[in-house]
Amino acid sequence: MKNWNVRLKAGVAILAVFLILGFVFPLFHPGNPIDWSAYPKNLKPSAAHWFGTTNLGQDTFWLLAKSIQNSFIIGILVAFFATVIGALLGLLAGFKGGFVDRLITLFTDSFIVIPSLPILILLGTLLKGRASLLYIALILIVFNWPWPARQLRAMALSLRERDFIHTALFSGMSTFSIIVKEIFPFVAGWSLANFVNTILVAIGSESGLAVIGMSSNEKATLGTMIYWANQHQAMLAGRWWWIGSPVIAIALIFIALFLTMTGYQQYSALRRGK
Amino acid sequence: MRRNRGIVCWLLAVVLLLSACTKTGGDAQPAAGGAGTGTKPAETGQPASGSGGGKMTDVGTPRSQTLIVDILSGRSADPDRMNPYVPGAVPMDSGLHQLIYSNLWEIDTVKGKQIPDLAATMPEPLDNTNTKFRFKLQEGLAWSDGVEFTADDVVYTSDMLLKTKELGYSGYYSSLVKSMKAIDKTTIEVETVQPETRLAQKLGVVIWGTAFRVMPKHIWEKEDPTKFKFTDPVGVGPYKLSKRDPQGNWFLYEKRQDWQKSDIGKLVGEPGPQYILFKYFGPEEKRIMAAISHEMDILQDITPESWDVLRQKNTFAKAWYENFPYADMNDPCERGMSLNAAKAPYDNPDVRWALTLLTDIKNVSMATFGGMLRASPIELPPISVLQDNYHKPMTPWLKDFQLSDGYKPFDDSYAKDMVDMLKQQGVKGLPTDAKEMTDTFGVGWYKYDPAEAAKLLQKAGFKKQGDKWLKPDGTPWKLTINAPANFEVQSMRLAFAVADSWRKNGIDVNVQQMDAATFWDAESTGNFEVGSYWPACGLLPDSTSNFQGWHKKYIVPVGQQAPGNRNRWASDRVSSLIDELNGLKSDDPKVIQNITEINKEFVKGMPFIPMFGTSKFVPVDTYYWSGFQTSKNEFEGPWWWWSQFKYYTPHYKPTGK
Amino acid sequence: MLRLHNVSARYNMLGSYVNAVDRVDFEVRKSEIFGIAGESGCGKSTLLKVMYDLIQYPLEISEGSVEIHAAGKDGKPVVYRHGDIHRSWWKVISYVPQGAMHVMNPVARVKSQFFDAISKYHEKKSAKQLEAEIAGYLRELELPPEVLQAFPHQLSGGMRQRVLIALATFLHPDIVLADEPTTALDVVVQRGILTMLAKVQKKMKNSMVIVSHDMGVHYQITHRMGIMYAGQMIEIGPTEQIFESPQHPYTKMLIGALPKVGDNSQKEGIPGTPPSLKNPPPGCRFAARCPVATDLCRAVEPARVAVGHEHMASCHLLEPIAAERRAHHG
Amino acid sequence: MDFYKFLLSRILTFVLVVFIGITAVFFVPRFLPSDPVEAMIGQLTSKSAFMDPKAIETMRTTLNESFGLQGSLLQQYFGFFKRVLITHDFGPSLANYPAPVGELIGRALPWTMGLLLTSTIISWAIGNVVGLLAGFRKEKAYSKLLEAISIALYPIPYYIFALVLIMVFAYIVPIFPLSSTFQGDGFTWERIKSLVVGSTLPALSMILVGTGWWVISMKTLSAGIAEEDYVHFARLKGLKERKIMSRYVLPNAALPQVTMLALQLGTIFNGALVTEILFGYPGVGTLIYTGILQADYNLIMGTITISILAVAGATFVVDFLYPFLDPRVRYK
Repeated sequence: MKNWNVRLKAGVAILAVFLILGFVFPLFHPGNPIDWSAYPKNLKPSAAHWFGTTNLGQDTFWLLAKSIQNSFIIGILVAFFATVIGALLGLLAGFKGGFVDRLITLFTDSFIVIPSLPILILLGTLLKGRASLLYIALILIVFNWPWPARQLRAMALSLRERDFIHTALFSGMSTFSIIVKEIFPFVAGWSLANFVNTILVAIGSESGLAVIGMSSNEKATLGTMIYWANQHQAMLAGRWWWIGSPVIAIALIFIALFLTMTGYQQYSALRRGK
Repeated sequence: MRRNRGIVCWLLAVVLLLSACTKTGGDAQPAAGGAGTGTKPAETGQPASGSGGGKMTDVGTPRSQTLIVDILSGRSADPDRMNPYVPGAVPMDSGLHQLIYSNLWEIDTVKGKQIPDLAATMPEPLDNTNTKFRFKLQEGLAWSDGVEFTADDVVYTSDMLLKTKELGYSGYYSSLVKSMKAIDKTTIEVETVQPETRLAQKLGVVIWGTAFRVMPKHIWEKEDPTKFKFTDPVGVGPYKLSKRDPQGNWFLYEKRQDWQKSDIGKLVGEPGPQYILFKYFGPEEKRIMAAISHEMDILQDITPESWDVLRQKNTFAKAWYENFPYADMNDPCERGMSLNAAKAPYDNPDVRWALTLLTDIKNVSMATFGGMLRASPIELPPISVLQDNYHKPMTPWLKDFQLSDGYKPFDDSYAKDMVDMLKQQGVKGLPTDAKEMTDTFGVGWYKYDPAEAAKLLQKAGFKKQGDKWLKPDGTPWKLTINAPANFEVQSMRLAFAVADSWRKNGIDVNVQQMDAATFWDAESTGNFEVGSYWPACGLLPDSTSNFQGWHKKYIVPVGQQAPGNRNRWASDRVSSLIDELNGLKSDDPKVIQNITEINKEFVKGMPFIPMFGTSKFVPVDTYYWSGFQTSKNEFEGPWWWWSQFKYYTPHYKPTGK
Repeated sequence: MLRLHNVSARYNMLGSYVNAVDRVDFEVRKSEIFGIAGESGCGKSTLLKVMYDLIQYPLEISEGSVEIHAAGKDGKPVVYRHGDIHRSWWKVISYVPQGAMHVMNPVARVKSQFFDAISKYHEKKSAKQLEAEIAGYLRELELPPEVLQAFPHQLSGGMRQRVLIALATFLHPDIVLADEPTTALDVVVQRGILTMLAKVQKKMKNSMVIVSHDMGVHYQITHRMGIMYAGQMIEIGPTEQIFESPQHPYTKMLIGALPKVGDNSQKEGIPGTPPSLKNPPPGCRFAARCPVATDLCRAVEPARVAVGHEHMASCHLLEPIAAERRAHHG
Repeated sequence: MDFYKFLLSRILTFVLVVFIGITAVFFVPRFLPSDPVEAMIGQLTSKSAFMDPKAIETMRTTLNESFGLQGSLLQQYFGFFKRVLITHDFGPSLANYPAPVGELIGRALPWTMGLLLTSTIISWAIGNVVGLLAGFRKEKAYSKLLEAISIALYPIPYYIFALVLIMVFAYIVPIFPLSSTFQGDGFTWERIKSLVVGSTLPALSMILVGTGWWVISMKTLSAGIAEEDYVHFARLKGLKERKIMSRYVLPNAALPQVTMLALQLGTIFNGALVTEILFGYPGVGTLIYTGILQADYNLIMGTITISILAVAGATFVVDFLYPFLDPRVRYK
């Protein structure tokens, strides 16, 4: 902690605030924050309603807290699985080469060339039953793993040429442990960036789907909050507390993740003594 | 070479700009393209400096002579396609059927009756079989390319529809009309397949428009009607298409020089605007911004929140009413919850009634449209004409109406309660006397009574576990409401509001937003439990045609396309009442009696929980144009996306700004 | 030529310090090959950085100074001190980096990397002329001129090393620093590189500093050498003398570990590891691994004493010998 | 010889990738709960309240015939390939019948390509420069400022960002028109002017929001490259930092970014939708969207096939170019 740089400190601090907001605060709220007409509508921020109330009679603060929770869950689920699956397959392909590489590349490329948004909309339409958040997360994972896979395959290809990998190979290490121990440290920086970005992509895609009515608009997420605020012209009507809070929350979460990521990179570079 | 061209362009631009600056100082001619002179809009660029003085639109017409109208259905993918008969969507409401195409019979929504348009008379039966009719056409009308309009055009259109099976409308038309022939230039005789008592309603306009649009024979006979694009549409209406955006965002119409020979010129008078620009500005936010900055004169279908913004930022903007509820409430389809009577447990009227009583209608109204809604307890929309004919006369019956256990569900204090509730929220200009309240908020609705609903549910075998309901089979009661995704805002919001109300009472409700194709498909094939559909329409006191579909003969199993009766609710009494209605003339006093009886059956069975009439926020900007219809100047309803738009145009006058 | 006055250098590691070079004091004379030996992690490379004035955060010089005495353009002597030695880079002092594989830009041709370093000293010459000169010089060093057009990965390890040496010596600098020039090369190539370095030095009559953990390299090519241990230079002297009569126990062990002709016994490395430079132990830093260490060694740091002609070492056990010698000579 | 083997295997991959992609896209919409014909009938009958069952049957047959939807799924599938490969035709659009899909796409594609290709490449370039500065010259104030701006803009949901741009530049300070009207035809001054005026805001919005990811990616890459020995050695050569950045860090860090750019072309089709809706800009995005909403199979297949071909083509080209950009990679 003592030696953390400003970026790392700021990033972790903001993240902590959001995590507390999303995962601790909702525990203290008795009702369901998405219930309509629970409070008088369109109140400006005050002591009783920190972020005011919405045109639907919800308390914006509690709604935001719950939304942050759900969006975080989607974002982290998607980013984690997409990055891990992508990294493993990409590195495996790049390092193993040959038939394995061909197969994985073919698979990755086929996924990459399919434009994701139309398919997301299509799949959204396919959902006849309940568009659960988990399902949306699953679809987003399906569309987000090929990116890191392709990128990391390229990185593995050039890493493969390096001496130390040859050394590791001749010393009889297994492919998997070479990937994990020798190659991964070199691509960890990029993977972290991808992880952070995928969190944002996931939150963003969900809100994109929400805007066209394809997410589950009855669940509180940052995306659906924007959707409802837009539906009720919060921006033109000057209800900034409603439209502003999810937008600023998304921006801050991302900035916090970014600061944490770059701060950590600086910190670990220093620790390695470079 | 190319370099020189660039320089020339630059010089030209500079010269034009200079000339524009000097001219404005001199004697500006604001009415350069006055009525009838037919000045073409500036052919080449530089619209801002084209014809001296006055603001110009971005399509190069003087703003003071251009009426700008919102396009309800948005951008056209193929703006060259104007053939109304090929299946699929033609940008009909981007001015095409409002200003160019004309129909045999139009509708006067204020009086609630049909009026002749291209036809001069209503169809007269030739014998008592009700299968042979004769009507006359207007004389002295001409197509916008100058060719005379005659009975041949009508007959040609009819023959084409009967012959060309590929046309989407052909199937329906063939089931209706056996043949049509011209007796002379202005007389037509029709023979129908079945006995018809309401031919004018089926071939003319009742709501919005009609599928039977008369096409010019002299153009169409040379084309293959299944392939013909009709890129330069020709009609009998008072305007012609002058320019269009290749991207389909706008269509510019110009008044015909021979407008006297158009249907409006003959029947009403000279249209006011020289140009009418139908334009799509984009999503609601942008349309509002355009209206605030006086770039759009007529807005279509916005949300109450947007109207609030517009009202506060543009003092020239006017809605139907001066004060609350602002919106026009005379839209001919009411909104509510459609229940699928073919699916358990919604096949049980007690369950349907329980859901009705679990609906906190006042909160639903607030959440849906901020309380700017008129409630309807019956199967007909609460528009003025129908309120007088049905809602009000039926109120005593509704008050006495009892459920099977003797419970009286009706509550006539809805209007008064809404006024009180809105007053508390600081809304001004609310109605004060009882009649005014009823006219605004409706005759009343059903009580919000979870206790009685619980009784009904328990009777139907439901059990309450904690605060959740279990279905008779012991599983939790989960329910999906189908709702439109991003069209029909009111229905969509209503679904969420009702879901909120039901959810608070222990039902696990999920709202499924669906795009148009899936949404309609689910309704017609019966793949829904509850849907925010609108199967209750009506405009004329004789709403027989609107009830046709509820006949039990149209019920098909779930999974199949239903020709009608999508709720799959079988009522012998309703069916026999419909059969009886089909044999009656439209003006027979028994018609209203029968329809009232049908409505009583609907209240008892509740296959569709009627809730609200549709509130349309269709504001106008009185900055450049005056004479718009409002509640104070009600020569027509504000139906700018209907084919009767052309009837409004003679009332509109420039303000001179 | 190159003079280090009692130089200490340390890494500023997030508030704590790693003293990688501790009070090192020696000079590199004209026309000699000076060797720096020691295990890895003993501060050899840092010392090289200090000599080359490559002082960048987190490395800093905490005491002492580095000086280079050279002849200026007009023949007058010029002195460069640390902090501005970089102005003399490539012309006066040049550097052959460690790890020839990674020090070349993988996506640029050898030629352009050559040009990057030297073109500013040959502004008057045209690129073509300069290229011809370089090609000629490479031929002298037994490198085909085609390597200029090649990408680094297309060259063998030995060729890359030659290219780097060529780069470092092309401008005839007074001093050439070479960091582990033969590491990671096979024995035959090693010999070739060393021969080449010696040849170049002989021809140019400049000074050369060779840093290597391999005592064999020093034996083959250096004239004088210093032994580094835990940041300190614990013995310095003519290479021949050091190999003949190593004085410091550490030096003895290093030399003892070398294979000798006719000796087939199994050679063992020196047991144990060097101490952490973060918190070096008091007393002699080698004490923990020294087979003959006394309590004095563990408590008091030994001073540097002369143990022969131009031969000095730091060890408590040598002090009496040195004193005796002084008396004897005196 | 190696090259031809490489070429052959790349072509094979290209064909396979396109084939797998198209097959997936062919079958997914056919599992949609809606059927375009039924939906169309449903909509028509809901307007006129009821229709004779016989009339519906006639209508269904005629519509199925004109839409090419008869036969089993498999027959339709082979029919699709036959039509596309032999007659190079995607058939008529169902929602805009009888306009051929090819014509609709042909009309929309140049717009999408023009705007999105330009703005994607511009944001790629800007993002790489800013990311390079942020990763390699992180101590400079201007690097920090540029990085801060692009990182702060990036996470704002595009819809909101574009709307704010419109509000600011077309409503509060009306520099640009609220809706873009593209005037004139061909290569005239009028047309160019209206193109520039109409495309500036949409392009600006895409560039500003699009830069962020390139900044992040490039920053990480260049920070990693800055640690490489050859960069340190370049410093020892006495090279100026700016030169090290442009000659040593940039070419190495940009390599992965080139691949990424090719792949990013696919998202062009995604990004187009909101831009088109908000700015009233013509293009493929709305075409795809309405195609899906109206279950217009032919249109969906047409647009997505084009998109698949474009992205697969771009990756194909990048695979070929890569050995030129990175001498370490050989054709194999």
